[in-house]
Amino acid sequence: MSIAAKANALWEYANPRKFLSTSERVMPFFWMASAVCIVVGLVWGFFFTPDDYKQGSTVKIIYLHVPAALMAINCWLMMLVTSLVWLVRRHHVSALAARAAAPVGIVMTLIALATGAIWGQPMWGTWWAWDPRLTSFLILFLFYLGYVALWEAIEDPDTAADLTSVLCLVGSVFAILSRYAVNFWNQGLHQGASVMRTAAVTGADTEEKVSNIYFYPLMLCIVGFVLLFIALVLYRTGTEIRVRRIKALLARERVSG
Amino acid sequence: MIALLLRDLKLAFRAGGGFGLGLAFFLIVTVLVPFSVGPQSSLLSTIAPGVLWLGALLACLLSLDRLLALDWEDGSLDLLATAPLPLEAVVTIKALAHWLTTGLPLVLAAPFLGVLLNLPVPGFLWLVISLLVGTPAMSVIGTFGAALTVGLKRGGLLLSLLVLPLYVPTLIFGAEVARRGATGMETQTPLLMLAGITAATIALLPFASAAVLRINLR
Amino acid sequence: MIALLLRDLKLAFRAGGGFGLGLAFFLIVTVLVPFSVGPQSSLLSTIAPGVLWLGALLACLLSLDRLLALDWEDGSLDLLATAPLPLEAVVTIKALAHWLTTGLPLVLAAPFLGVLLNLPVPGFLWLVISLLVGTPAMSVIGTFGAALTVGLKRGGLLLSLLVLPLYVPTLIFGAEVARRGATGMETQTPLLMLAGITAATIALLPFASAAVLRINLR
Amino acid sequence: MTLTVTDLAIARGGVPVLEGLSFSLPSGKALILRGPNGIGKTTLLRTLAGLQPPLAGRIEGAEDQIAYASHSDGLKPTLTVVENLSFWASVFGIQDIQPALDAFALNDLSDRHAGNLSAGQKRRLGLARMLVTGRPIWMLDEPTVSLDKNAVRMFSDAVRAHLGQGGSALIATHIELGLDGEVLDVGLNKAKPKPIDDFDGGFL
Amino acid sequence: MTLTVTDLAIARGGVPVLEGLSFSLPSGKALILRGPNGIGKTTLLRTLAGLQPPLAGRIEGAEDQIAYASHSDGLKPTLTVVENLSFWASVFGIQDIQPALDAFALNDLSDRHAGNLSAGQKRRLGLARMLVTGRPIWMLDEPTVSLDKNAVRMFSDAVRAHLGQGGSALIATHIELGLDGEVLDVGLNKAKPKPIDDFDGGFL
Amino acid sequence: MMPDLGKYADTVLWSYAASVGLLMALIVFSILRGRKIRSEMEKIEQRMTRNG
Ligand code: HEM
Ligand SMILES: Nc1ncnc2c1ncn2[C@@H]1O[C@H](COP(=O)(O)OP(=O)(O)OP(=O)(O)O)[C@@H](O)[C@H]1O
Ligand SMILES: Nc1ncnc2c1ncn2[C@@H]1O[C@H](COP(=O)(O)OP(=O)(O)OP(=O)(O)O)[C@@H](O)[C@H]1O
Ligand SMILES: [Mg+2]
Ligand SMILES: [Mg+2]
Repeated sequence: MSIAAKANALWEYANPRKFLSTSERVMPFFWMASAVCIVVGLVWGFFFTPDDYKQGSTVKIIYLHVPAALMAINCWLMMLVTSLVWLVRRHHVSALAARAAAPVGIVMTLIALATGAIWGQPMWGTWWAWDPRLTSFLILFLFYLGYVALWEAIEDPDTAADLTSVLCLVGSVFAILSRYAVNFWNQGLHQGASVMRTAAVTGADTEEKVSNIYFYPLMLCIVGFVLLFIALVLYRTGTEIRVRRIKALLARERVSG
Repeated sequence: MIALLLRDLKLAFRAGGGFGLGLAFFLIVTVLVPFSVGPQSSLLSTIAPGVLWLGALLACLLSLDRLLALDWEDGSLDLLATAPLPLEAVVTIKALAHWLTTGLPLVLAAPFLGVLLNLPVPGFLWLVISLLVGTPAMSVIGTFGAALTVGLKRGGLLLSLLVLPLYVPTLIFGAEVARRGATGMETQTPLLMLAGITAATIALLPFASAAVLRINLR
Repeated sequence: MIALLLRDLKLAFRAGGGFGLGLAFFLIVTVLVPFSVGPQSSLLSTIAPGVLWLGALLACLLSLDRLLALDWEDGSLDLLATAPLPLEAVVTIKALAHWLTTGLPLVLAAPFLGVLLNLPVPGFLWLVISLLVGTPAMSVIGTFGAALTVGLKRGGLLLSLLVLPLYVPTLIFGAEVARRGATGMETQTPLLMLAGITAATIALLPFASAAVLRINLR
Repeated sequence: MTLTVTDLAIARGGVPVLEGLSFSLPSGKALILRGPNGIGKTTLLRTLAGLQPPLAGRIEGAEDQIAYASHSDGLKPTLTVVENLSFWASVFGIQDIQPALDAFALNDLSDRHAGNLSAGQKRRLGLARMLVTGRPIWMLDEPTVSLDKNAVRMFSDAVRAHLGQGGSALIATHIELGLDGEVLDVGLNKAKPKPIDDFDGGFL
Repeated sequence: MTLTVTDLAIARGGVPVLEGLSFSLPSGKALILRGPNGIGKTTLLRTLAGLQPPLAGRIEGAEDQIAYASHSDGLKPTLTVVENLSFWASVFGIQDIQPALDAFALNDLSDRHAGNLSAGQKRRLGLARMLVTGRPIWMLDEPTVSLDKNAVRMFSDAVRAHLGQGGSALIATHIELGLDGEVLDVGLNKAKPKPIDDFDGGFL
Repeated sequence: MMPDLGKYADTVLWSYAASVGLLMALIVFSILRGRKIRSEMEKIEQRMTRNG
């Protein structure tokens, strides 16, 4: 198959019926795999890793905090991509997937915020500090809220999809701007991003690296969260498709009846 | 009467009905304060009780303009005035519905926002108490203001202008309770004053609101 | 195009048209701050630049919901969309009219309100400059929000929710300029950033606003 | 149950518009109000409904007897047809909205949001509201605006049924409704400006 | 200058309402649009005016030729009659509003605020707006709502004059206007639902 | 079995409880709503194919 043909085959899944049947088939795998990864990762991390010399047993929070934080951002990215697809190709499934993902993103953001706040109490002596990373998460949370509120407020589904997509686009630009603004405004307390730095992975001995003992269970949890996210979004997109279909059917009944 | 209350609550919860948006505004004002005054936590915790009270007041204020104006625009208010319900009951129920959909959520959300502003620990209880006692007065006073401005196209900001001075006593005593509570001082006197204001407005203002509304309708 | 601008200005100045109400709101927020955080003048002068910026932002925000909604309700927007004016021009002019009737008065009033809050002397100049550079961005971003929510019955508070996160960068840099100015620090970097944001939003956002408006009209 | 109006004068926006109006509306009768645009028909109906005080004259038998339908319908766009109607029914203490739905063929639309109705459908809902008030005197301000022929017929049937049950109706309209009722042309009662230097009682 | 519509299908709120519409409207002619409440007349006019995209079909000769008057009049209550009218005139690049004032007898009202007009006076002002657009194709949605007989006559005179100057008009109405024009009953073009389990392309 | 969490036991347990609680709430809510919607759709589809 040529690349173009493959790309075309991909667009086929934008057909609601095809999407439903395919997702029904693959979803069990995602549910199972995510459950396995998360449970193994958490059990490993919780029961079988030592305490940190500085942070004590609180390091165990990292297995929830970091995956949730990553997914909170990635979820917005996914919504950005699907919104663009909707605006350009007008595949309904794409817009509905963005709608389905937003609440998941909200919950991920909430988990990151909650675990961070609980963690901050012993480490920094405060539940909340206006650290740039925390602040930008709060802003992200507001963006999610506005996005969902806009979806809820508009009745016509296509109009809602169009408007929320534009909001997602414009919002992304402003989210990045805010990130820089916040950085400029306050230099913070929060840990730098070391999981994703090569130094951490290759085990070079920097102060901030997450040592390998913590690294493997953490990786497992991250993978688990990604799989869980996929499963949830597939499932919820199916629900949104059906909601949309119900709406259309009822409207049709009205017209003909 | 129950029908009217239920309808107003239903309308508030429907899409675009405005429930939770007062809350969102409260959240956002609180979030913006550190951006504007800077992130030092000692400064923030000093001003926290005042900012939270001010934020709640503004959130309340902003939701006032939909309190009566929507019913005015689509003619419902004319029809209600000719219906077998005294106008005093109508404005009281409107105020109650406003409090249930705006004031109460603000009270419940305040402690969480207190965390963001590093509110000192003893302050939380007093913040909630003062808001719980103060917000009903804000709804009732707000209904009066809404009744005054109901005939005007987009009276929104004029409404704020009229109502804000009326809010001053409530704000002063309410914020005083919260501030004293946060610093561990005695709170009884301002709390009593606050409760007195609330009780008096609830007992008397609906009559003024109904009278004003009657004038505006003709 | 001029006709539209003139009409919008005329409407704003007419009774109930909303001119000066943003200003009044700004005044009242500033006046209420001492009531809520307490009257110590050192505390007030520390938070003065931030409070003034926040007050200006809220005043701007509150006047947004009449920016397009009135024209929508009485059908003018439908008619404008079928008139020989590109919708991009319409939204730009609307934003300009909003700035002239809301943003500009705020800039001019800010120094007087600064006095009320004991703003340090070097702060006045920088406050005015930062507001002058920042308020146009607020009008343009606000127009985008208004276009997004125009079809919704009283989208007022939803509008605030959507627009406020978009205001964050402007607020941060603007308040930073004012704060640094008040304490005699270097202001160039944040001022440049602020100007950059304003320029970029003015150049780009009207296209998004027009697109969104077109969607809402259909 | 007769509505009696004696020597009524009314004003709008501080300007007298009609004066010397006298008529009575006994039960079982309809009165059609006619007159050119801007003469004061809407103002008259608002005054009778008790929304504004008359300048002079007496209105008897109106207190709590009137159901008023103005140019706008008092519908909430986010409530469904049934919700809108049952709200008004319970305000007026009526239980059953089914007859009202039937009379204006709203059963098919019953779960639609009022905001998504066409102009004529909205109007039908607004008129159905009259049936759930249980009030004997109907005051209708241009009730058939936007209605198609079929809906106009539903409307006149509803009015006739109401009259048959001892109700009465005062209808301001510019078009022919096919109802037989007396016609009251208020064009003749246009308020005459008072002599200009009579500056005593008021300013007019 | 002929408006040609071929096999048009339109939808409102995501639901197809009319389909298979074809007609043409040459200059100098009026076309009267009829059909029961809720059939889709307003939707059709909005589509032709370019406010919403059609589902299918072609519209030719509409671009920048259409002046549209909807159910609502687009008047600012705080502007006077003359201010309202001259605003629209300058948007469309017309200088002289006097003919429009004359045609609808608005000279006496010219300094009144639009918000203080009666229902029929507002409507007259809304119709006068058509005269200051300078556009050849008028699309009018129930133009004579609230108008008295006299005003209806002014309106049909204005339309006739417009047709005489080579313009054309498409008028949705439920009542008789006394204009001679072809009648287009869209009741026959009601969209038929597609077979039920066609879930592929869209959701219907 | 239970590891010794030291003086931070509260902190760690609360964050686990909060996170797992939120996740579970999301999953349960999604599935309940999905079930409801699915059966609703099937009901409507059946009704409509029966009626034509
Ligand atoms: C309350 C809000 C908090 C939020 C929103 C938050 C957000 C984040 C984010 C987004 C990451 C991912 C960074 C990355 O890998 O790119 C992260 C990682 C991390 N956070 Fe937090 N955080 C919060 C509080 C805290 C607290 C209080 C602590 C502990 C003192 C903490 C410790 C960590 C650690 C150790 C990492 C891993 C850093 C790494 O090696 O990548 N966080 N947090
Ligand atoms: N809100 C108002 N303020 C001041 N004057 C008004 C107001 N509304 C209407 N008027 C004026 O009062 C007079 C009577 O208006 P009214 O609405 O009663 O007329 P109407 O007979 O109902 O006319 P129509 O048939 O056009 O509805 C008119 O001259 C009108 O211009
Ligand atoms: N905003 C809306 N959202 C969804 N559906 C709508 C909306 N407005 C109208 N409809 C529906 O679309 C269909 C067509 O409405 P339209 O307003 O075009 O009818 P119309 O022919 O103009 O009727 P009328 O003579 O009553 O004005 C109707 O069934 C109506 O219920
Ligand atoms: Mg009238
Ligand atoms: Mg119509």
